[in-house]
Amino acid sequence: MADLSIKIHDILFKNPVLTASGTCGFGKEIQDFVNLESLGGVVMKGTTLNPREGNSYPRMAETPSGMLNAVGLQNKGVDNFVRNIYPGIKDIDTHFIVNVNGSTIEEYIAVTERINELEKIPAIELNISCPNVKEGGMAFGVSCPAAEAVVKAVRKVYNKTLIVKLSPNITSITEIAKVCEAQGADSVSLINTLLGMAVDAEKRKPVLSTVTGGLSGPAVKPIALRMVWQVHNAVKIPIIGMGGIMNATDAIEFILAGASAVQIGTGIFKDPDIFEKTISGIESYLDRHKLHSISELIGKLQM
Amino acid sequence: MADLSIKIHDILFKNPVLTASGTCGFGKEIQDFVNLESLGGVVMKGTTLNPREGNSYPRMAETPSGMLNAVGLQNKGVDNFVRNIYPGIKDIDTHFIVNVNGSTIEEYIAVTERINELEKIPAIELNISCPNVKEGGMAFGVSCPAAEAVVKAVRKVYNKTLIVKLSPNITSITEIAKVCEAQGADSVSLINTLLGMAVDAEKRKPVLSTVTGGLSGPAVKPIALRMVWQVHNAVKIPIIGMGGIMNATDAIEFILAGASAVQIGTGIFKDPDIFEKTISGIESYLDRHKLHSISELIGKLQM
Amino acid sequence: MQQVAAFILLRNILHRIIFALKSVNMRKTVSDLLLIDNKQLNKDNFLLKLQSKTPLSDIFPGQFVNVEIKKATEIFLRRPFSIMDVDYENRTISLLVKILGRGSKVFTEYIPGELVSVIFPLGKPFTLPLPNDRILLIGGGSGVAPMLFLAKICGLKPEQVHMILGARSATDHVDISEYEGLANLYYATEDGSKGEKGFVTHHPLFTHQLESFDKIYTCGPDPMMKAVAKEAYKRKLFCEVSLENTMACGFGVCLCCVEDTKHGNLCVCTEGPVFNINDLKWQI
Amino acid sequence: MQQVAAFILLRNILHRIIFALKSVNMRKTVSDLLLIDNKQLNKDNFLLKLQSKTPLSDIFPGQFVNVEIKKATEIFLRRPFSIMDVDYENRTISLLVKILGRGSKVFTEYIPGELVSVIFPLGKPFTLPLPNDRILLIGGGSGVAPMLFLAKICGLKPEQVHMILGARSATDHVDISEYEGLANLYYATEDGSKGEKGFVTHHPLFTHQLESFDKIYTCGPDPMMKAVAKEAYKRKLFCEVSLENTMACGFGVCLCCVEDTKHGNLCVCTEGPVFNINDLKWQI
Ligand SMILES: Cc1cc2nc3c(=O)[nH]c(=O)nc-3n(C[C@H](O)[C@H](O)[C@H](O)COP(=O)(O)OP(=O)(O)OC[C@H]3O[C@@H](n4cnc5c(N)ncnc54)[C@H](O)[C@@H]3O)c2cc1C
Ligand SMILES: Cc1cc2nc3c(=O)[nH]c(=O)nc-3n(C[C@H](O)[C@H](O)[C@H](O)COP(=O)(O)OP(=O)(O)OC[C@H]3O[C@@H](n4cnc5c(N)ncnc54)[C@H](O)[C@@H]3O)c2cc1C
Ligand SMILES: Cc1cc2nc3c(=O)[nH]c(=O)nc-3n(C[C@H](O)[C@H](O)[C@H](O)COP(=O)(O)O)c2cc1C
Ligand SMILES: Cc1cc2nc3c(=O)[nH]c(=O)nc-3n(C[C@H](O)[C@H](O)[C@H](O)COP(=O)(O)O)c2cc1C
Ligand code: FES
Ligand code: FES
Repeated sequence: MADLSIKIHDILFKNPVLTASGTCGFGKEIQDFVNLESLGGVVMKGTTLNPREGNSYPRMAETPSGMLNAVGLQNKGVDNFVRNIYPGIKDIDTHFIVNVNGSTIEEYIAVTERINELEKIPAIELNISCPNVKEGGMAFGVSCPAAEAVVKAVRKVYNKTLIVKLSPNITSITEIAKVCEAQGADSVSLINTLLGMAVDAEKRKPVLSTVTGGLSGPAVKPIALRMVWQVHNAVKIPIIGMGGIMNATDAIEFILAGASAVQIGTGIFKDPDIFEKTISGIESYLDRHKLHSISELIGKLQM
Repeated sequence: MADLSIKIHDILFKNPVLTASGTCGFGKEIQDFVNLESLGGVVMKGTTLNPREGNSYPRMAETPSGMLNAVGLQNKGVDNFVRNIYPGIKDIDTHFIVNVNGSTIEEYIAVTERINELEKIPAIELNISCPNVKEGGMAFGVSCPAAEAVVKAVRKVYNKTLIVKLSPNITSITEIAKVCEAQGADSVSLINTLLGMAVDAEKRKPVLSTVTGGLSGPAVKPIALRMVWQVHNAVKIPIIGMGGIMNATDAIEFILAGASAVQIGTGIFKDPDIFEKTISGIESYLDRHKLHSISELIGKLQM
Repeated sequence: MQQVAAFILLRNILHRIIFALKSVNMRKTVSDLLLIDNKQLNKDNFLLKLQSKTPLSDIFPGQFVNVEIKKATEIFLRRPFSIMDVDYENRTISLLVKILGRGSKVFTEYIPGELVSVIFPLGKPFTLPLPNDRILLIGGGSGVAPMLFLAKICGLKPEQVHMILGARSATDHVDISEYEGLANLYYATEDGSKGEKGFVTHHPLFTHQLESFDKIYTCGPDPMMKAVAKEAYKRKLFCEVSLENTMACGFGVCLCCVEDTKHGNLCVCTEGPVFNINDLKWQI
Repeated sequence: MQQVAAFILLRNILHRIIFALKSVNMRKTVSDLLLIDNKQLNKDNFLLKLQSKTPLSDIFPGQFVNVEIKKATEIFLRRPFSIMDVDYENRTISLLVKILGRGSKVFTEYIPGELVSVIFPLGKPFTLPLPNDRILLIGGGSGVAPMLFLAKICGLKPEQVHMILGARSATDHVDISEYEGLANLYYATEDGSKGEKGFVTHHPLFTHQLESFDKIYTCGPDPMMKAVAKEAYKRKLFCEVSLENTMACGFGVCLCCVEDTKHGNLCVCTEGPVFNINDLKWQI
């Protein structure tokens, strides 16, 4: 049986399949469907310094093979995470990763410092790509100087694994990836959602309260694959790929394009069994192709 | 019965529905299905100075609610157009628009000058956004100085209606749109295809001979709508919107977001009757909503 | 009949105990259910019956399912529907599906024998009435589904249960004669073609006797529920409504379905769909 | 039988005249055809019969249809299939559909009575043989479909028509007994379970008698067609192949289906799918 484990910096993941931030809560919420210990890891809902109510309803629009969301980082703040959520997850045998957000560099630093204290959180995913907040978020992810500043600042206060989550709403994603690498990021994850919009023709109104929202799901997969492949050719740090993964075949496509691990987000809304199916599907793919480990696939696209 | 006509610069279109470049040949190819004279206009296949063979097969990959193409501007060159195609279309009662391409500014100018001589071509669509050619193409559409240079140069030699076709593979589409407006473009059309990629997991190879290709179809509609809306809020010149339009409702969504006209591309591959259905659908929408003309809808999204 | 009523009462009490013990933590599952019946009730409404291979867990009125509609090119997300009835013995659940758009349309075209992927049971149910309560159920459109389910398993005597059903016209009402023994049924139609003319809130039972009820439950179009809530709130009556905010996941992870409540943005799929009107920001 | 043959010959001659007159400019249409039959032939192959409301235009072997497969969430483009047979009287066309991926799978699950949107007739057909030609037809997999159609309407006497059908194993061969009177049929299977063991190009008729044929036609997997083309080319024999490049539109506007020929990139959907091997860059 093939070895599904992979390494991102100094963390060994059982398998390359993680939950994507904002789509599986803090893990506990999906326990009815998913044995959390069978996952490579759980990237939790975006966390900010202070509690946030997020944007007004409606926050969601279905689109062809995808959806727009405009949740806007609704969460109870990092204190609540440390006090009420961390104790409940710290003994579960998988890697829990905190998705760190902020409106200012100071906020990113403050959240990171709180998380740094938590023994059982081996990594943070620095979200510089949320398209659904007025301040911060994506603004940091679509400008090289801004990305440089925030990654540098966070790197200074964080000595565990630092993953930076990149925005696809950009002319050249490789430039941002290179900046993150240069500032000491241990890994980049991509893609966050694409800025999109939905219109209700009958009501002649935008569907979302915020007009625009973030596009995810299979619709974005070709764009995500292209970006993973581009970044793979541009940096040496490991890549965590995502965007529209619905099954093991999709996951393999990302790994071939250069991802060491993948995250699944929107897919769970359609099929809560998606993690189990994807992990076992990757296993049988490896067996069928007579491969001994995932590493034999990473970036191994034949040109 | 409502008035479907719209104006782009000094051209009056019977209705706001045009074919998108590269998806309906030069018009003649779809005559079995479509009465060309019922269309607002026909934007023809991308034309270059010299004949081009385009990229190697495979050039196409189906994706969720969309497709990737890597045709790469296969065409017989502007001379062939002038000699063999123009005579066959010039007496058809609709507006034929040439999609002008080049690897260098000189090539853009040379093609434009040839087209300028043709009495019955009222407009060109300057394609600075083709993602499938090695030189030129999108390179002009994702950098403000490059876009500025090519639009300026072409504007100098062309005094009919100049439409510039924008690329979505960019951080801020409004900046490019503003540059085009400042250089005298009469209209902008958007979006061209999004750079994407498809992987064949079984063969462990890219599906396309060119690795990456251009994504079109319903999958991109949310992104296209967002960009049309952004550009509508940034420039005063009329916008021609496109990207995933499959029916009248989709077309209305673009018009509400700010497009004066729309183009349909990939949609015809699925349904060759799409033009007829879309035009009559827009008509009944106007009637049902008791509107007298399209202009009452353009950009009229209630916020 | 009396035996049946006694049985229902017993089951209801049992349910209430189980429910309290589990504190609404019934395990959600995703499973392929077999469509065993699909009956068109009127122009837009269909009754679909789905059968599980395995025994059903306890299900309460107000809870819902989230259904994958695979057979249509253009549907991406699942579609939520309230549970209208449960038959534990035959392991079936019934749904009342009204054609609203593309997804509901295609779902009503499914043929018995086909498998449907369903996530259930989802959401928090209505608070069950106390044995001596006099209750008023108000259903509009497909909102009658959870009302009928509640009438059926609330365990009260028929004279304690009053139900007003609203629709645009007589032909929009579905046939619910099988519920006649369980409650006092009243109708309202906008065109007056069945029962009282006007909205449910124009029905004399509502306008004149509202305060005679201990609990009011409602499900239907937003304007209807808001009108009901307003009157109940004014009179400080117990009133629960079942919301239908659009959903992506249906099980509490996407945070898309939120309602702005007095306790902040709460997920309708997990904190609801049933809310006590005192928690909402509706009344003004 | 003789009458039938005479009739076919006549129709064939007529077709050839019409064909020449129209210079392959038969009008393409998109229409909803009624699926009237769907028969499973073996594990992966199905025979689907579609009926048109209006009379069919003339259709020739090698031409194809482009089918919309609406009933599956994940299919976006149409799928092309060769026309295997035409019944002008009953206005039906038959398709031989082999399950390859998602689209073909869902298509074979369609139930008689359903409507299918079809664009047809598409593409340039095989060159019909001359009255005295001795022809060899070589079909592999679903490539037998246009071969059978050609055998049926070529108007030659059965002794002039020889057909080798290749498959992996006997169980992959579809039953074509109804064609027995029209041609000499030979089989090849990779495992030897029916006819000669090996590929079609290992069949004695191919290895020893190839030069006795005036025209060779082939449709099937690329490696098979390439092997056939190579031998025919070496011997300067007339040989046409039918390509199956992936398509987006199927009617010549997207330029996605091109084959790199001696005349540059040509669209398989309009300049093909049938090509004379002399025009291709295959032989080396
Ligand atoms: C908890 C819950 C229980 C429900 N119970 C039932 C039930 O028992 N029976 C029943 O028939 N329906 C029920 N619904 C509503 C049902 O989910 C929608 O009718 C269905 O999702 C519409 O899908 P569609 O694809 O047909 O419509 P779409 O094509 O997606 O939409 C058509 C139009 O309706 C609007 N729309 C879609 N869904 C909603 C919604 N939830 N609220 C308001 N507007 C909407 C869209 O914006 C659009 O304008 C319930 C919804 C929820 C959240
Ligand atoms: C002119 C023409 C005539 C055809 N006639 C027939 C016919 O009579 N009967 C029949 O069964 N099939 C025929 N085919 C092939 C048929 O179109 C494909 O089998 C079908 O499109 C596959 O769709 P799918 O969704 O099942 O496979 P997908 O899920 O799209 O693909 C499954 C796998 O097959 C590959 N694939 C898909 N289509 C092709 C192709 N055209 N060539 C090579 N690889 C491909 C894909 O890359 C993928 O790896 C014909 C094709 C053409 C172009
Ligand atoms: C409802 C929703 C909420 C999300 N919230 C977050 C978030 O809090 N932080 C973050 O980094 N990404 C967030 N994302 C983005 C996802 O993590 C992921 O990057 C994106 O959805 C693409 O993957 P997918 O197509 O598999 O969903 C969210 C996505 C969705 C759909
Ligand atoms: C096969 C194909 C070929 C195309 N060729 C061109 C082209 O030559 N010039 C151009 O400006 N756009 C070209 N496009 C882009 C379309 O004109 C259009 O901008 C894009 O496809 C989005 O619209 P749609 O989703 O309706 O197809 C092409 C698109 C496709 C699918
Ligand atoms: S629908 Fe996802 S949280 Fe309610
Ligand atoms: S498939 Fe579009 S040109 Fe051939």
